[in-house]
Amino acid sequence: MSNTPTTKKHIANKVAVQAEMPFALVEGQPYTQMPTDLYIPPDALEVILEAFEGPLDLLLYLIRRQNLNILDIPINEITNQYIEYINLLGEMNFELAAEYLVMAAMLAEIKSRMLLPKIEAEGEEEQDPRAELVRRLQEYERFKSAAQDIDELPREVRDYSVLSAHVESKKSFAIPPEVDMRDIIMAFKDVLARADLKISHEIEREPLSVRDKMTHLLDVIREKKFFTFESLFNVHEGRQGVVVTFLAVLELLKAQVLDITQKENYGQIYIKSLATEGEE
Amino acid sequence: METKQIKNIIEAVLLAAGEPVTIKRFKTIFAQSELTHTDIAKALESLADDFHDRGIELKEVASGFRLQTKQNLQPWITKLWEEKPKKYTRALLETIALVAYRQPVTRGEIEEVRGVAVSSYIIRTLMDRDWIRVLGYRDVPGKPAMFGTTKEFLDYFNMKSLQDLPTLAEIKDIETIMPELDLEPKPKEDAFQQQFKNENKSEEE
Amino acid sequence: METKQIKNIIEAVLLAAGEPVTIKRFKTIFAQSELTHTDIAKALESLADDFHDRGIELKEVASGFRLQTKQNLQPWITKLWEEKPKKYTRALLETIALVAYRQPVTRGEIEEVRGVAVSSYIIRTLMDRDWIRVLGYRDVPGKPAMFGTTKEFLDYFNMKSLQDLPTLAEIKDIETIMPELDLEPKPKEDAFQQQFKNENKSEEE
Repeated sequence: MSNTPTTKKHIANKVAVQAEMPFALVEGQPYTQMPTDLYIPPDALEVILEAFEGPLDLLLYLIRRQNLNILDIPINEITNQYIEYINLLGEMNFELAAEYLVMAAMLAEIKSRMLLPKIEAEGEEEQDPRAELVRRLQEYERFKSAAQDIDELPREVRDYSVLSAHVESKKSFAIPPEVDMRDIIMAFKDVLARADLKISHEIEREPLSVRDKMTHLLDVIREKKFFTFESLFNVHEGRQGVVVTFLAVLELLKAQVLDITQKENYGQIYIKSLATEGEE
Repeated sequence: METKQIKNIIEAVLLAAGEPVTIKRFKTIFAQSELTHTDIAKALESLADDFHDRGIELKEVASGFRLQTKQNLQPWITKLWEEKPKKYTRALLETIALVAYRQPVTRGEIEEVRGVAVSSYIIRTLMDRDWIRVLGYRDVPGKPAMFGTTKEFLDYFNMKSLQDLPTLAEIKDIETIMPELDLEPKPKEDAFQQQFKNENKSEEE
Repeated sequence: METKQIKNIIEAVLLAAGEPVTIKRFKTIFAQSELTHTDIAKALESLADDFHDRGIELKEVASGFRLQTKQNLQPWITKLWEEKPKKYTRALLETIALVAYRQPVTRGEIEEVRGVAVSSYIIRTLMDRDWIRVLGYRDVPGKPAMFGTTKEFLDYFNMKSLQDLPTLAEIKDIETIMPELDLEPKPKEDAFQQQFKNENKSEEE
């Protein structure tokens, strides 16, 4: 056993009387005197604590530095070392992450289970109390080494640079779309037809109230969650209809029934229903 | 160090720097090899020769040397940043149609026939494309601009004059004249859904 | 178009783009010349060969093709900048390793393997760098976000796909070493490898 009572005492002394008893007392390099145990010079603790990525990492360190088999951890020894380390940190008033304490508890539990005589439960074969810990240690270790592998992959600036040459002008213009004359003619035909329709219906058309329109819009919204702003307007209703529809949209916006989005300047405007399922 | 190696490093440095590199800066890079100003200048010169049949060239500008793409390749390079043409909206087509047939016409008149407001974006797009122009201003309150089509508009559609535009009578018969042509406006796919599809697609890739 | 000319354009485009260029994008650039996918792939291959004795190389990464310095020249290139290349903390590397090999993975799952809490700072840094993204939300209480890696992550680490990741070490079973202990069998198929298999399968299809 490496962590003999002497060692513990040593550490305790070191911490308590650090000012009067610097390391120089032990030939300048006290930590080299205890190569196999946990002794860490107090002023190095902070650095070392930062060097560990958590309790699993610390445990791995304890196991690896003593060339122990991860699959057959001497749980008693490791637990003692671990707890000693934790105590040491505690004495240094380090704010220990809770995970370290949880691990200490887990180790203590495994240790006690190892000490207890095996109870042959009926129909249940007892599992090695260390199995879960071993699994977690291995799992952590493979990702620890995966992280090292990733660190060694060629990466920008450190191992290669992406190349570029100067370009005189990066200016580019959007290509205007192709237009077929027939499309224009058809558009004209449509607009004329609509204008005719508008004239003949003008007299019959009843004034549209904003309220009516809101009701109508709400019907539309219920059917479709997303639609274009344009699609709300019916050209046959003429200018007045457009104005009424617009006012209705504004009212609904104010009531937070609708949301309006536009992805880019001058882009298509979309209306989205804000009504949730539950409200219906 | 071999000349070949020096040139390789210079080329890589020029392309990695992202800005022009001076001979002085090259000297610090080659500090250990103790290359002189002349050595570097010679290597640069030789490198410039190597590029004569390539797509890039070495150029000395005020702040140093840089590699740049050759001017004659510019048409291909600008295609990198070209946006795909978007189709014109129905509103725009109707607007250009009304300008063509009813010129000189004001925005208000177009709106009156179409029954909806004409967005400034449409007017600007048509002006940017040089298809419409301001012919003058109507002498009524607000002095609205009167629009008409341009020569570029006629050129695009292969017409000599506005007389070549189909007459209204012809338009009414258009379906009988050209039945084989699919003149019905195609059901427009909703732009939003289209975008959605593309997004899904790229995720699948 | 001559092969030489095609290669020159490709080289210039690669150097002008400022980001990796896909073959698909090259196809639109060469749209008028009607080059096929194969034509472009061949030209790229030939271009890559031309670079064998030069300081630069053509590399295919996740988002496409790019030109980059050869690793052996990088010591010279880094002299261009005062700043030393960034080092990443182990916490960050372990987190990105877990996201890379276990995606889609939640923060809780990462914490479980690492045995410590994952700081929000690390997640934010990885998101800001565009190395990880939220793939969706797991349908369990709290709806935790599931993270996955991005093309940018692969690009940065010089990889074309997740298959280029170093192989993950295997887990040894405690049972095989100490059979007398009669342990519960624990071998779980690695989710990542499972996903890999699926991916390979779908790509072959």
